[in-house]
Amino acid sequence: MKDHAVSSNRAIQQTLATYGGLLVAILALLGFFGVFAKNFLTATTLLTMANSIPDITVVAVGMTLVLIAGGIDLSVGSVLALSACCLGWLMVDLKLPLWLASLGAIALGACCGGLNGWISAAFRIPAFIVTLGMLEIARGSAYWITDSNTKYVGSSLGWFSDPIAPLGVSVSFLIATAVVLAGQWLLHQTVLGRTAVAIGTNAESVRMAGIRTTAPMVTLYAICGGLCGLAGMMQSSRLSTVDPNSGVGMELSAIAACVIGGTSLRGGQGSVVRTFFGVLVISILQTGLAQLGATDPIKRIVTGGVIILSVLLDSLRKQSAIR
Amino acid sequence: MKDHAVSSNRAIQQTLATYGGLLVAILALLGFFGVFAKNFLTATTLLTMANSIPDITVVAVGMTLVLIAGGIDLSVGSVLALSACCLGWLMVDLKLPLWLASLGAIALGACCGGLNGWISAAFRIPAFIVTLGMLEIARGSAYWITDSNTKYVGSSLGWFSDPIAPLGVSVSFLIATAVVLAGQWLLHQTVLGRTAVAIGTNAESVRMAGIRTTAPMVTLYAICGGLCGLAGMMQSSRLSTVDPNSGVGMELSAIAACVIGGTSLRGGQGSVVRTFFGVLVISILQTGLAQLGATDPIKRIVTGGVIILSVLLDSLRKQSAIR
Amino acid sequence: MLKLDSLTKDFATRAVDQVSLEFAPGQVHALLGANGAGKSTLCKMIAGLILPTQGSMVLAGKKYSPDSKRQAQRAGVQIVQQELNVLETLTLAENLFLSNLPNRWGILSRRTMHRRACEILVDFGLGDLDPHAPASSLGVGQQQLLEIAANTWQPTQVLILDEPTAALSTRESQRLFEKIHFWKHQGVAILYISHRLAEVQTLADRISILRDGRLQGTWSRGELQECDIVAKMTNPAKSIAPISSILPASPAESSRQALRVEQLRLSPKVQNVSFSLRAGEILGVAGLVGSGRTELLRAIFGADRASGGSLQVGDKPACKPFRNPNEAVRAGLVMISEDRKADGLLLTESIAANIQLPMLDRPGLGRFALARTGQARRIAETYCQNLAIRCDSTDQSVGTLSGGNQQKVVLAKWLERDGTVFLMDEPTRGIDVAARQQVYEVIRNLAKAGKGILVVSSDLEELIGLCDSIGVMSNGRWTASFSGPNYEPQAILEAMFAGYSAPETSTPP
Amino acid sequence: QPNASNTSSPPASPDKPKIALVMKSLANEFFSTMAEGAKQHQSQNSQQYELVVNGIKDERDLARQAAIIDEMIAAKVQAIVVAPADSKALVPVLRRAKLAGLVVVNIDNKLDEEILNAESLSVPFVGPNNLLGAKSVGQHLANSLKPGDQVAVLEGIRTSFNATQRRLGFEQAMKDAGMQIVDSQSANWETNQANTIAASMLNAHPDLKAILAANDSMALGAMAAIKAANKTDAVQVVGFDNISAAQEAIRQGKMLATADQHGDQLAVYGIELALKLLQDPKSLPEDRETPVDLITAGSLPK
Ligand SMILES: Nc1ncnc2c1ncn2[C@@H]1O[C@H](COP(=O)(O)OP(=O)(O)OP(=O)(O)O)[C@@H](O)[C@H]1O
Ligand SMILES: Nc1ncnc2c1ncn2[C@@H]1O[C@H](COP(=O)(O)OP(=O)(O)OP(=O)(O)O)[C@@H](O)[C@H]1O
Ligand SMILES: [Mg+2]
Ligand SMILES: [Mg+2]
Repeated sequence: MKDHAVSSNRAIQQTLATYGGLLVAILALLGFFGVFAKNFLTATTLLTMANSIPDITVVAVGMTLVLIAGGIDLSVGSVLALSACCLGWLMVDLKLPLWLASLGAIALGACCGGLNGWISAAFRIPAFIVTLGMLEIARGSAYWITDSNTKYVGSSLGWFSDPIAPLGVSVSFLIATAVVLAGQWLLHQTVLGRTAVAIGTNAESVRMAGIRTTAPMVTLYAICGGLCGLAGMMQSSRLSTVDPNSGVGMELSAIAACVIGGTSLRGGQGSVVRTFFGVLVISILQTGLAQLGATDPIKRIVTGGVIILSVLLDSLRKQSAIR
Repeated sequence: MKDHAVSSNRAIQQTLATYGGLLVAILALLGFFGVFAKNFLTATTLLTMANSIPDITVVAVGMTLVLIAGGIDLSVGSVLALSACCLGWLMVDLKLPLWLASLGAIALGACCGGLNGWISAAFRIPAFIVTLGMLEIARGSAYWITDSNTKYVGSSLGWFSDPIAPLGVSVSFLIATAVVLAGQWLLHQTVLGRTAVAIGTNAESVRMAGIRTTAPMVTLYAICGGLCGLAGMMQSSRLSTVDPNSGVGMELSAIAACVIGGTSLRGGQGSVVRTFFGVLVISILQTGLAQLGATDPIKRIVTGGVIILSVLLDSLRKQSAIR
Repeated sequence: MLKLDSLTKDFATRAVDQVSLEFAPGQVHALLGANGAGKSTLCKMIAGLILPTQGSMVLAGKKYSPDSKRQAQRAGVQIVQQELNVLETLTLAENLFLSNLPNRWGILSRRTMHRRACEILVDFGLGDLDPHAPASSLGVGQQQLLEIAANTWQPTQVLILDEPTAALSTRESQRLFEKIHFWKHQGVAILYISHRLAEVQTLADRISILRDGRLQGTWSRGELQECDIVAKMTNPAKSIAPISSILPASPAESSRQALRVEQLRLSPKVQNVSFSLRAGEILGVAGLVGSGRTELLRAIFGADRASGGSLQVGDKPACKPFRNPNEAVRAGLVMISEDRKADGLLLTESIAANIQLPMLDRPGLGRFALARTGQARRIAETYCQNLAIRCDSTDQSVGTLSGGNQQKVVLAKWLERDGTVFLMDEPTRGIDVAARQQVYEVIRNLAKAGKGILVVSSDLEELIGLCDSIGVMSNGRWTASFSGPNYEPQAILEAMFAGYSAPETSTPP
Repeated sequence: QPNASNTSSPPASPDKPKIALVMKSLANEFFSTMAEGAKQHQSQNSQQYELVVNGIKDERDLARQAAIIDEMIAAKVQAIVVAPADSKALVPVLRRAKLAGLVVVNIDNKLDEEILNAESLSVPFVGPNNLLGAKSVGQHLANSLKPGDQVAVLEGIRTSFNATQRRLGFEQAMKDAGMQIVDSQSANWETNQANTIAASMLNAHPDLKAILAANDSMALGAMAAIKAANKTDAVQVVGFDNISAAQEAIRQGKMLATADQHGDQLAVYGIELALKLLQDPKSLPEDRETPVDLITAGSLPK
């Protein structure tokens, strides 16, 4: 009995050690805006926030997987836009049924991602440059298939992002949560996940151990691309529109969420759940500042400051814990 | 005599091996656009191009130094804008003499850079996140000091970017060339440069060799920041305006130039001169596509493709050289 | 079983030159040679890690030309490489099974993995470690054992062990030898590389010697004496006195203190260690793998922040332990670290740049001062000659040197930097017999010049031969001190185990 | 409907409505002027209403603008005055605002009629006619050119409605006056990109007589390119928006004309309409076209 209590106590401590810094940051932000912004700490605001983060959450999960394996994907925003535009084209112009169109969009995202992974892994080219190229290519293609126009897709996708009556959260949000959990599971409980961590730690050693690295990298990038496609669907359904300009700059927000969550850009370290907390930090900050009606300069300065501070605090906490 | 010939022959071979791939890419692009774009291979066009690249060149040199030391600076574009705005404010509002205002702008850039370096090195925080924060902070500050207004500074700075009569190139271009050479010299001949390479290769080994890593990193980031300030001056003088929105997305172009030039994002490897060639690749591409009057989708798809291809070819060439 | 036919590998120069060899099942075949002779290169070709330039191989009657380690593994050839490849973010269990994670449909079977990992760890004498612990918590010796375990738990036909004992102490080596006997009886052909001739003599059924990439011949057990082997390895032939005979000239007479350590603590692995080191003295530190010797040195050097205690360097007043290596180096300490790959070398940089590294932060040298690379190159050339570093030029990147030569670069780097106290963690790790003598010579000369020298080594014979006195670490405590030149190895061994047999009772002095 | 929203609003200020002004990028001078005008109006009428101003980082970030509107609904404002970053994508979220009982007024960039119909929504619009504004700028330019002269257009971000309107306005004016448009590329509203593209245009078409830029920032970039090519007297530039830097350039004779949409008043008109609708929910909302004035050296105060 006593043993059990001790071990659960230890589990709590460990959880606190893992998530503590981030939870404190999130609570501090909530508290701050709760005090200074009217109507911030209300169910409506929190639900609104919940329903507006699925897309970035899903993208950040994909990014986490890629970062942990020592890669990076700068093309997430463009691939999101391309998938969304493809979805619009399939639904509106080709009049395909929704499920087929969605499948097509996600598959297109996965292909873009897989291509990223294949080129960078098979030819040993820095992922940064490959995905930067893909950023341009996918964005260009998105303009091309939509003729640089936003396209109205109507409400056929609406159910995807409309709040479910009794819960208040949308299907998208539930899916995003599922993706987070699945991502964490993938990372810890599957061969692919452990291989990803290994490759991120030291790709050369992994090759020395006789393990092929190309196939897992392609799979991981394809997952990331597919998740961008899913995020594109989520965004389109929320706006009832597909927009070739969507997701501009998303790569930086996604990476910021990952790094705030403690994922290392050198690979080998990271956690999907913590990335989710990183997303929360960023979106609480955005929403709070918007509700305060802060001016643009202040918004940006504060955002920058909080990003640095949250990581700084976490690092100081860890250093003091070591001593 | 013969010995001499052999050794100079070897030097040529080595130069070709180092710069060959890039030179081929540049010539191919020039050839292509020369054939397909009207008036492309003319002195005017080439000089126009030369006079429009100083700012990105200078920024890319700073970025190369930081990347080689294993860091990264995402804030270059914002710091450029902030310095430019500060310059405008000092010159127009405070009516300071040009040299003092320029000094102030460059110093401000160096401070921003130094701060980046200090926070990331002293607290061991990923440079990515620190400079991402600085990106937001500097941009916000730029809006703040200009009230989000573009400011016309007239021709008081004009001499800086006007073509010098007999040469056809501007003072800016000459300065940029000097910066490239100085950067290469710094990297190879000075203690700071060697330390930077060492830190980028294996920071732990450097620390265990009893060498301080914080001070050199701060210096390098400060140099990068100062160069952004200089680039800000160049851009303002070229456009006769200071614009808080200038330099958006510049970090990606600068990094792309570095990587096309063979600088490794993992640190420890790179060359300033090759970065300059990387800048040339990108700017020839941009100018050529604009002269062809290509549409935006095509521009982006081609740019992405060429970025990937140029690195791919270089990598294939190297791999075949090894075998 | 495995036949090599004129196997050749060219880098900038020829590393392996037309080697034809045959390995028989159930035999231990030792491969000897000086540093850079091409042993590791030959092994890498057999294990599919690099492609031969020429030549062919036949395995069990079939043509065998692996182009990846994976293929070699499938064919039944396993290698434990000289350089460690442990992935520090993964757990011990995951490292063990990395190439073959137990799974169903891609989902890990953690319980199976854990159970089998426990068995294997116990089997390799790592039973007290938690298979869930991250590999980053292991010292180099333990990592070496883990690496051996990871590559040998699967049944194989041919097993290559490239200097497996370089970082192991007596107890662990002994256990490894038992395993080798076991594999031998299972009919595994074992290719064994080591610079410790004594263990080769007892273990090997056959001995092949390489020199400058060429095979000098193959002999059976007992055909060669130690001195013959050394003569065949080196060029021009050198004769080597056994370590035991190269005793210190005389215990240093100086009473000047070089370093005094008081109650140094680095939880959890170093507990209240105190000792002092005189100028001109060579003090050895013996201990088992994991006894905390490396941690002791790191704490003294400021590489890890000590949690308590004090230090006194020379006749300066006692001070708090250093907070970083920079302070230590400024105070006159230098440290040759154990893990050259992780924190000793810049692998992609040139030999010259590596030797120059510690000189980049001398006081009085401005940041924009010229780096004087030409001078660095000349200095490097001198060391290449003095320490017999085998290289094409001083511009060759250190990562392409052989293991032993890399270690010599580490030595050269600190000799050039110079200091008053030398901390050396396994200074001869991977260095061949002949060069080892040179290194001893160098160490002895340093002592003569009045430096204080602290040597950690897992090779007890080496310590006994080299040191003026020996301290023993056991389980994080300084359990005994002995003074030379006449040591009782048995007493030292007992002291090495003391901290484990009587936990928490023996308080440090 | 408005009643419902009133009861759910905080009782502390039951009669002082809160209006949210949701803009495009506040980083753009035009919109920051707009916000400034609105804030001034609020401070003069501070007993009448409260104001929250929000913008997005980048004019392309539709998702964020939609999210801001959702957040404003959650923050329980009574009215939203919005300058949509996209004329289609914002309709669904504005419908949500309507359903929540908010008054919605559309300014600057008109929402797409078709989609408003599809979503069965009516939103009053207050704003300028960009097409006519651009046309008048083009006509003024044409006065100083000869028919058959070569001109080039720098377009804004192609997806933006205003960009299209301005381009069409320029094109109509040029066609009417018989000019020849030899090149038309998008410089994404940016000065530096406009500079690169304009320089290329000048090289590719040495006989170019004028560049029509869809906003003043791009016009500044084009001016710099012209100066660098030493063609200051040969090539004319016109812009749109009347930002202060452009005024300076027009005074110095480096730029021919621009158009003023009275940004500072635009938001105020929208707010006034919203206040009217709040007070009298039954009144029929009406679209209102705001003036666009041609600005030339003559019309600027010295
Ligand atoms: N990748 C490489 N590029 C160039 N030269 C190499 C490379 N790898 C090995 N060499 C050279 O090949 C030679 C043989 O090296 P090898 O590692 O096989 O020596 P070794 O016999 O294992 O020595 P040691 O006992 O020190 O481990 C050395 O001179 C080394 O410098
Ligand atoms: N970073 C670390 N965190 C926690 N424990 C560590 C760390 N590094 C090493 N240890 C522990 O310290 C102990 C000593 O390590 P190590 O094996 O290096 O000791 P050693 O006496 O130097 O032995 P050897 O040099 O033979 O390997 C090990 O048991 C290891 O678990
Ligand atoms: Mg070797
Ligand atoms: Mg050790």
